[in-house]
Amino acid sequence: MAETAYWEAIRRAHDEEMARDKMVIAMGEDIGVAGGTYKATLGLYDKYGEDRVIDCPISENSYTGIGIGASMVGMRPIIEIMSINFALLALDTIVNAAAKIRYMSGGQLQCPIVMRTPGGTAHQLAAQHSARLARMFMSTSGLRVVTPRGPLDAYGMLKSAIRSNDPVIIIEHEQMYNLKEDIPEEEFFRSLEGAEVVREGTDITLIGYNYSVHLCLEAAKRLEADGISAEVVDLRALKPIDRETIRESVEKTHNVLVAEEDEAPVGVGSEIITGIIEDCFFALDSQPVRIHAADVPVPYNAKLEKAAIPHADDVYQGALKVLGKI
Amino acid sequence: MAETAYWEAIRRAHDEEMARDKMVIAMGEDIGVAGGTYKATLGLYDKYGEDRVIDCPISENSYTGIGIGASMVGMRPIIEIMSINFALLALDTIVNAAAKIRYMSGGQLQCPIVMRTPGGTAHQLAAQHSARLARMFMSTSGLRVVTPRGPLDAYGMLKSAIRSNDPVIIIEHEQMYNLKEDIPEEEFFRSLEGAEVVREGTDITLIGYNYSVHLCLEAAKRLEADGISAEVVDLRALKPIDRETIRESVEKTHNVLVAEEDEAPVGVGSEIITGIIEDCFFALDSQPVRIHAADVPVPYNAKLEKAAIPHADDVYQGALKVLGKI
Amino acid sequence: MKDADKKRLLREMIFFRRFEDRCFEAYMERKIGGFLHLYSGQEAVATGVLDMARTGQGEKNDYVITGYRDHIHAIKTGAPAREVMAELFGKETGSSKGRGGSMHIFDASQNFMGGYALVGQPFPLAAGLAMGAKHKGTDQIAICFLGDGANNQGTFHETLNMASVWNLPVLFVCENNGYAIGTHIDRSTAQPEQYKRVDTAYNIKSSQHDGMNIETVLKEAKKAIDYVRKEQKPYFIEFMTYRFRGHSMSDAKGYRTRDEELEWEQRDPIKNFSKNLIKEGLITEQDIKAMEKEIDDEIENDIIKFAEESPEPKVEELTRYVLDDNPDPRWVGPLQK
Amino acid sequence: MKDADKKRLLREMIFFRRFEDRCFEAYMERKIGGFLHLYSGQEAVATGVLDMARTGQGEKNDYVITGYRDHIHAIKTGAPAREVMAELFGKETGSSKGRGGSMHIFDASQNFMGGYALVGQPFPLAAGLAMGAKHKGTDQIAICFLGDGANNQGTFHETLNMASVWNLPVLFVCENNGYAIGTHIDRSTAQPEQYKRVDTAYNIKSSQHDGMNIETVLKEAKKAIDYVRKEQKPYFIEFMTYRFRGHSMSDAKGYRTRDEELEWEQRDPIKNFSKNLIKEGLITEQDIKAMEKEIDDEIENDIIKFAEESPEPKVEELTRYVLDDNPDPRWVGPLQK
Ligand SMILES: Cc1ncc(C[n+]2csc(CCOP(=O)(O)OP(=O)(O)O)c2C)c(N)n1
Ligand SMILES: Cc1ncc(C[n+]2csc(CCOP(=O)(O)OP(=O)(O)O)c2C)c(N)n1
Ligand SMILES: [Mg+2]
Ligand SMILES: [Mg+2]
Repeated sequence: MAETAYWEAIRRAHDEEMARDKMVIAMGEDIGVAGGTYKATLGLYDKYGEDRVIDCPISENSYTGIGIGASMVGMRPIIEIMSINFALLALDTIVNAAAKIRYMSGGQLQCPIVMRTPGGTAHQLAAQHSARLARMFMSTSGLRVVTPRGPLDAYGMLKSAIRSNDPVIIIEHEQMYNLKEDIPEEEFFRSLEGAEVVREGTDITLIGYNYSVHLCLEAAKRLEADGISAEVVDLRALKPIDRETIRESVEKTHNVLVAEEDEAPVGVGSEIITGIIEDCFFALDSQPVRIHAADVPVPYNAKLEKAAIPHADDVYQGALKVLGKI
Repeated sequence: MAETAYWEAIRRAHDEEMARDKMVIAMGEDIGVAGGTYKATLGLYDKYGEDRVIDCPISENSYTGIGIGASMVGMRPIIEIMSINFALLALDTIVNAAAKIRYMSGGQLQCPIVMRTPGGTAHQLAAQHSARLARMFMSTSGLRVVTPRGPLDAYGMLKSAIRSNDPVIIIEHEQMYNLKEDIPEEEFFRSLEGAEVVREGTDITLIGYNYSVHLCLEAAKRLEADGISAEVVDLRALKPIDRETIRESVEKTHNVLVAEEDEAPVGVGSEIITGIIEDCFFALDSQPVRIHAADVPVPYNAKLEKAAIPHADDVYQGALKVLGKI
Repeated sequence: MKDADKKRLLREMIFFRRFEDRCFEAYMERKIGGFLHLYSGQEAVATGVLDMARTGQGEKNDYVITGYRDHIHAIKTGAPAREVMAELFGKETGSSKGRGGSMHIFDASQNFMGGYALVGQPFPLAAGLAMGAKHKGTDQIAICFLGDGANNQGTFHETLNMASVWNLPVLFVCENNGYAIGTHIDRSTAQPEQYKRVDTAYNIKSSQHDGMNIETVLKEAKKAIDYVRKEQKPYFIEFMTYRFRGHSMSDAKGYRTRDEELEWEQRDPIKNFSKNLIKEGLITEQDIKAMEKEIDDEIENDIIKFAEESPEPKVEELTRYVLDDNPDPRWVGPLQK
Repeated sequence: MKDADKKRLLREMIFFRRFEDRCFEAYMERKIGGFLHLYSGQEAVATGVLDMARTGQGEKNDYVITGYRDHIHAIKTGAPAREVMAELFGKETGSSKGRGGSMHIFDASQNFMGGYALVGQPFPLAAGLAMGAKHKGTDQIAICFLGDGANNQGTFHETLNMASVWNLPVLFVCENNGYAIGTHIDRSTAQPEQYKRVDTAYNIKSSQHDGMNIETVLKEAKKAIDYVRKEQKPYFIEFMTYRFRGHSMSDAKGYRTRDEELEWEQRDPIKNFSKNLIKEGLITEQDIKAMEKEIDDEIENDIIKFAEESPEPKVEELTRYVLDDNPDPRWVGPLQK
């Protein structure tokens, strides 16, 4: 085991896969000479050369499209979009091309690209740099969408994503790149499917993904102090969603809260709650609650920003509400 | 009253507003000389000239952006995107610019554009021409999203949208342009907010929007023959959603189904159901059900296509399921 | 060019014209659904360019990609015509197993990498195919056919820039037929001479030629393809052409004059090439008549028959091909602790 | 140019440099958050161009729009410097009421139409502003500042084409500082001479000039602005310049050599203009020292003080400005039967 930061985990997965298979390449803005905004490709330009660690012009739509084209003939591009906000520029080629080519061609072709991008609010980056957008990808047939909550998944899911034959969107988070965790030194993979119970509990299920798992874990600690045993489920994958694990947990705790960082309405929270209603309506002892960001563009001012996005305390309060304690 | 087709209603709204205010212009591909793919601007090029009915090159992102820029200085552009599939190319300027400029500027500027576009499956147009995508717009703060179900709203909501100071996305439907209805000959407006009970009933609430309202109405007729009284609610606006009207209806019927044409997961259906869970969980006598398209890119073959999208019969069967009759 | 080649090319072009005519009929008979964009009038371009490309070698072929007006490009690249027709009929035996339809013909076995409905979307995909070929060290090139209208998309700019900076072996073939649906190029495009948009702006070699004359197309395409393959650099070639039919089936052609149409009909690539071959004494009017008869028989008795008689996809297979059918359990199996 | 103007321009540029320096400090003191992109080194461009634009007339000003490196463009267009600083401090008195921050300065009263964080997004917005001006029949023009990196976005291509076809009065000002964050232009751009990307390709007049010399900028900008206003056509002007600081605060500048930096520092627009004015006998070293002192005092005692002392937005107003505050009830009121 070695203590590894989130960004180092991503870098390690790149490095191992590029060393193994020369069809694996990395593409993105400032990922080469500069080593990547979040250092995900640090040093790889020197190691693998400019044909495999490709600095791209500011042309998100087309370099993503070029990656997709290359993937159709066997390459395995890992495309970094510097911020999920810029991914909207590439949405046509992701949603209308990568996600549909296998289907439209009757299974003859595939687009095994990986697109990595940080989604989420950081500190006062304002409306055009604080998008979350998980919802836009998870609602597209033909994509896989995963949201590693820490270095273990950041490494293991990227490894799996590179080898998967489907287009995989990996949503990272600007506030997690320095998060550290002990991870095995030998190679391993983490499934691109399946939610995970990251904390067992009996009174209420708190469901999160990506950064919001950490809000749930923090809230769970506070709830414990109040004598409430919270189970925390990390969705891990937003497409497909592991409804089975959610159902099992809800049938155990009978109470549920979903924490998403995205602005409601229409997103992870509503989908999870609806899935629960469909799968285990009668197991519920209380009204499910979703915690989400305010329905506003994210403001610059720090206090407004804080008010716009969810925090551990919101999850904590929400859980008390579910349980009728406030 | 005059019998009017959906496309004629849109055309009439354009015409009246352009006659009234020279700041109102229309932009889009083939809308001028050719009169528009669905005839929404037929004859207006001759009447108002090429500076006000502007044929655009195939540059969705930038002509939408030009419309937005023009709207910031007082113009009122009505932008036609020929098919919602192409709107993904313009998503950056809509979501990152139009929706956020008022907020980012602290209320100094506004973007009173209207974007009209047909979303929905028609007949065998295949995966790249059958997107629905309501979900992508209704989840964006700073936008208004409306979905006229017939000529009355098509005319009245477009009139209101043009005069509204907010960016309004109007989602039409390729299968509705020839739908006819009697509408008043004198000028009128229809609100950009508010759901509408389009059929009263007592046993179950069927919720639809745009084309799916018609599926609900058809199902309601069949249910009536079975002795079941179905209320049909047309959402009309997807952003903001009128949760009050939904709540009232559900508190009356205690049973609910939502019909959306979009592929689940994550969309209108999940949002509506979650809203109901939040607003009137304890009024429910049964598990809410959502009817939606299959989670696949839309196939070309007619039978596969039929299997991929929802029909009135699915709504009918779904309602029976809600009521425990099957 | 050998005489036999001339006759073969004439036959091919006639076949392509009649194939599209038959599609028109089948559409009227409601055998074909969706949008249908026919290639009549432009045959010399795809026929000439692809005759000079590497085809007939399966996965060693050059990569070909285009828009929605794709039947002929697919067939000329190597897709069996009966499978293309079966696709239009929505059959399981179709090029794309009935999932794609007219706008989305694919034949991966021949490196025909698809028809796409989003105007401008193929530009970057094509550059990516070229990047793949180059990376693998084969000497394949990518050939990207696109219309004059498509060149106004941002992807044109972004892709040409990267193709040039990265020296990608991709040939951009602009089929300039003067219209994007009903909008004339002069009303949409600041520089209507497409080849002038790329040389200085992207440091990409480019040229413009008559696209109604198969011999010109062959000659110029050969030079361009050789350049791309040898120099491992992009090239942009523009062919001036015209579509004889409407943009798609619903098009009333109100945006262009009968005079203009007649002028271009004078330049019909098939009529003129026929005349030349007759003049050269290679073929007679009667030979051509016989050829046409033979083609019509083939279309009817083989191609249409195959399409008609083929089975439809099974509804139970609706969700097949959304994702990888058989993924490795390590990447999508149950989570290891 | 009048002597008074020269002195005024020198003072302005010094002010702009010190303003940005003070922002740097305030960022280190954590008074400013988010991303902060400073303009040091490029002052001659915005100062020169906007000095020739129509400003100081409120809503009759020319429209100005740019990217995220926008403080100086805003101030020179007419936004009060204290409001810009208050914005950076996230205050209710800020240019954008604390909602926008450094990358999103707006001052509608001066037609400063905003700074945008999405690279390339302002191109079409600028053309739209120009369309609005033209439509209203005023003789305002739109001025769009953008970097060399932005020119690789599809919006550049799409917008320049439409601006040309529709004859929109928009001046595109390319501030070519050779880098997009850490990527040198030669590694991202097939035609690094930006002005050559537009003339033939879009039929737009263009030219390239020294952006480190305020007198050159003034002269060339005047010609370009006059052309755009009079001909009601777009123009593309490129200024060669350099940023003295990193791309943003987190930038270690590892991608460029100290030699290159020193070379450009020799061309510092403020130092050289100062030298010239001293040589011309218009000003002395001491005058400049005094000027700097005065500026620093103003920044500290007026601007920073204002920013510090201003109130923050009220949290209860979080959802204000998402939509129109007071829409007509006919469009958003209860449904009429
Ligand atoms: C992104 C996008 N925008 C618009 C359309 C609608 N559309 C289909 S074909 C076409 C015209 C394309 O013209 P051109 O590229 O010249 O090709 P041609 O049809 O002449 O062969 C348009 C606008 C589309 N399919 N995709
Ligand atoms: C659409 C988009 N892609 C990428 C970025 C990240 N980014 C911010 S500034 C920048 C470089 C822009 O370079 P240039 O246009 O030359 O302007 P400069 O910073 O040199 O003034 C990049 C890539 C962004 N903000 N928006
Ligand atoms: Mg054309
Ligand atoms: Mg730059």
